[in-house]
Amino acid sequence: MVISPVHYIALPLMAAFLIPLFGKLNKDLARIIPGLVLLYLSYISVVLMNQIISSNTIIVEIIAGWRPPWGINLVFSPFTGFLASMFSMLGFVIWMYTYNFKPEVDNAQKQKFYVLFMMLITGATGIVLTGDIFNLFVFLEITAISAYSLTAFYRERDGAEAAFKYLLIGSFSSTLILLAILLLYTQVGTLNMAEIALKMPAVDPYMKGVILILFFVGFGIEAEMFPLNGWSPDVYTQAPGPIGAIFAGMVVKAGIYGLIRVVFTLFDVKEILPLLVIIGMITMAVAEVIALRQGKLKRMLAYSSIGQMGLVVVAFGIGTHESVFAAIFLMFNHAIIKGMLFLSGTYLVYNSTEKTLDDVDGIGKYLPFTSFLFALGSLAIVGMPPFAGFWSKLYLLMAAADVRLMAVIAIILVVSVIEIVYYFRVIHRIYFRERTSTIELKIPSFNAKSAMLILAIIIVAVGVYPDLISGLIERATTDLLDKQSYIQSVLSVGLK
Amino acid sequence: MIKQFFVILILSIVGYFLVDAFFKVPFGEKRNNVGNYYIEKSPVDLKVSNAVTAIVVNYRGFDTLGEVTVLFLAATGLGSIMYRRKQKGEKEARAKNPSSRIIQIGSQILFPMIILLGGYVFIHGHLSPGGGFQGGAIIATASLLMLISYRKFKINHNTITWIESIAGVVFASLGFVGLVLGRTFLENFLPSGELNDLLSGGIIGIIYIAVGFKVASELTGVIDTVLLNNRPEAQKEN
Amino acid sequence: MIWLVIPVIVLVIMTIGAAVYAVVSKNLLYAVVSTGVVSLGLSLMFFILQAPDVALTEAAIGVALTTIIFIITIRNTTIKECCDENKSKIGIKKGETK
Amino acid sequence: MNEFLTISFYGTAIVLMLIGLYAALAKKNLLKIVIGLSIIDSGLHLLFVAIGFISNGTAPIFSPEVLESAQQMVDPVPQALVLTAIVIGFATTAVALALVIRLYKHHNTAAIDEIKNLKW
Repeated sequence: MVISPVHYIALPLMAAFLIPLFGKLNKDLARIIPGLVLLYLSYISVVLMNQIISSNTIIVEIIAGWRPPWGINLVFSPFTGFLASMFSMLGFVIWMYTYNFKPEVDNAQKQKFYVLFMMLITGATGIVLTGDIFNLFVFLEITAISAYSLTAFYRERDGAEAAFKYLLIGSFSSTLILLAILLLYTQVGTLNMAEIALKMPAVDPYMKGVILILFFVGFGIEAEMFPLNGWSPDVYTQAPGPIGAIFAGMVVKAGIYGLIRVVFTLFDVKEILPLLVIIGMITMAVAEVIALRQGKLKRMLAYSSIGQMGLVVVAFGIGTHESVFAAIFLMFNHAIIKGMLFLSGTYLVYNSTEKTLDDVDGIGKYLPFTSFLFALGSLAIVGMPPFAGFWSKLYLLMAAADVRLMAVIAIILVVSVIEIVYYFRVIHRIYFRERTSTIELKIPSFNAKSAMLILAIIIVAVGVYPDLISGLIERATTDLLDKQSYIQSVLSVGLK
Repeated sequence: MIKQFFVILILSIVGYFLVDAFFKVPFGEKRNNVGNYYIEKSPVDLKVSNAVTAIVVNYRGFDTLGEVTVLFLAATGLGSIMYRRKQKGEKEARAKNPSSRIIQIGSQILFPMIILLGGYVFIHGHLSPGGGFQGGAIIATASLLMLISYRKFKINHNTITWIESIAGVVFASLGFVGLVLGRTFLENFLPSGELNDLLSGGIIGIIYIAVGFKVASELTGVIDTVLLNNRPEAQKEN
Repeated sequence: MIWLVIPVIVLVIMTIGAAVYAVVSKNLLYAVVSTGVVSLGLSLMFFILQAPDVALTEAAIGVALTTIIFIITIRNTTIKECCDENKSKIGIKKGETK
Repeated sequence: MNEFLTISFYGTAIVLMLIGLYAALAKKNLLKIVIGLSIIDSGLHLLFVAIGFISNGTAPIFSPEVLESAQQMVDPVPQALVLTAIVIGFATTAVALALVIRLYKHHNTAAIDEIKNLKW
């Protein structure tokens, strides 16, 4: 069987259907299969990325034998492929982390956890890869349903409340997106994104505006944009720790991808870009100020995550080649750094019920490895020089300076100072205070440690030598901004 | 008070834009879109009389795979949300009161008929209205009827898991066979047959049967989870 | 086409009326059954709109299964919308230990 | 005639969506909120099917007699999309109701005012 992008979707689905059966044979199989699937997907990511980078093409895969616009197609381009590869590899690392996480959970529950876990990643990957707008909606729902269930996974927390809130606002989001798809279909008569982009100039401007607003709000909810992000801190707090890492690393990224794909490819409305900058700035400023006031570790990380998403949207909104480059770099950095912060932060407050910042006082002596990685992640996310976060912020500031957006630069710098304050406060608590809480600490298992270590190594490696990744990101930027070649390569596939 | 005001404000804004946008879309007129292609091609290429089925299962079959997955995830997620450790000595939960004899006998007669109807609907999905989802839902209704009327009617979760998994695997494997034999995932690799023939449409019929079994078992599982996992506590309250 | 006028009017009134009742009714069981009626009206409208597949789906899933899950949920929670009183008409007590 | 149908179908769909939205936003009871979401979905589905309709059209199903009448068939694409949307809506509703049951068991109430462990 030839390696092709459809494996990203079909294999995890097959595995998800099989897990209940294999779970009957051996209870450990249900945990191992997702790891094997994600490992295989990481492998094909390398192969496919190599293929498209070396041959300088885009892989467009037809499904069910009908070429676009009649059938559904998957597009594996430098941009989508980069995100899909990132999701699979990060997913594999998080799987390593979850393997012995909370051994006291019942086996039946573990099995469900792994099915939902794998489908959450698959849904996010599908959103990124698909070339059909309704198919994107279906993957969005796959992601959403797994996310609701995983948020409510622990009975002893208030997960159900957070999940209900998430479900409520998520349903609004999907209703809006569905309405937008319907209106779009009446206007252009097709659901294929490339053909929509091709036919878009002929659409009545008023309708265009309405559709764009519907998409904008719908995906804005998924991408945690202000003021529709009230659900996300609760979800991050109540969901199991590794799931928080997936939300920050993949689900939000998929929401941003939807927003960006709609704005950059589907529509030819350039007037929306300043709006992206404004919304992003408000999101960033509000979230970081709230993060400063948080007394709970995971809530702080969640607000910081929202703030970073605002930064990404600002970077996309500036719209030049350099700023989009910075935006994609930021997405990558945020995925690995915030992923690591969630993974290590979870162990810092493992047995605490309230998970407040008081619980991490003086923990550096007792959990040296985890604390060190958390501190490293904190330094990286605020943009300290030898780490990955530094470069993306630098590129963004340079891009903003190029187009003379001084207000943006000022706000980004102020926000960075706020970030430094609250992250350093945590580091201070970890290393320079005496431990007062009596909660029993949990030593991370070997695989959790190695998962965190892998992410830490990537953070340092990219920080020291950004060219490791910047070549790929450069190609991804060119690919995202080159709308004509996207349309061309999708619509010409399968033509003899 | 402020909340009421906001609600009314939101409602009027949303309502205004919906009315304004959708009443600009002409009603009942023929439009130039991909739908025309499907109507013209599905009886010719696929030999499927029901164009909706052709779209759902073949042209946009990938959506359907995703949709089946959503249902599967809902069943899984529901199980995880409602999960309770079985306490020692806890008896299998039952309905509080047995139903009347009329209902019992009625459902006994209806049960096979509904199952038969459901089966008919999903086997003939490519010829007449209906298909896997409808048929599966109808079958789930039948098992619901039995659950309501008989105290002792128990759904075997093992069987449900098996049916669900095998049906899902059949669907996904057909996709992979298409990838191997043809060129693309879910490609129709079987001969299309004759229009309006039961065996027409290549893999469409097989997929819809798999979908039917899967949907039926998933919906039954959903209902059973909600019903069973709550009875004991409900009884405690009374 | 003209013969459609009366059934359409009836269906529209039935659907919207049931939806309004579902929202205002204080008894959740009535509200849920009205939601089922909305689905039923919708299902008939789908037949008028020449969508038999959708009508079948809506009838099986919207009318039957959704309503049933709602009813099971009510059975396990509470039947009243608000919690001022301690007794409901149907006789399910709840929440006295508040 | 056409105007009448336009107003009845588009109108019903939009009114249903607004009623559902009102319930989801203004009601304090968890079940009422879920009912609201379900009504929004219903309105949306009606809108989809109404968009695909053609005056004097027939259902997109071929039988030997109407093989030639492809020109008179309603658009099958929105119908196919609605099939997907209905099933997805059911899945969402089921998960929402499971959450309602759990919240009720935990707090012994279904009023959102009293379920406030997290900030709303």
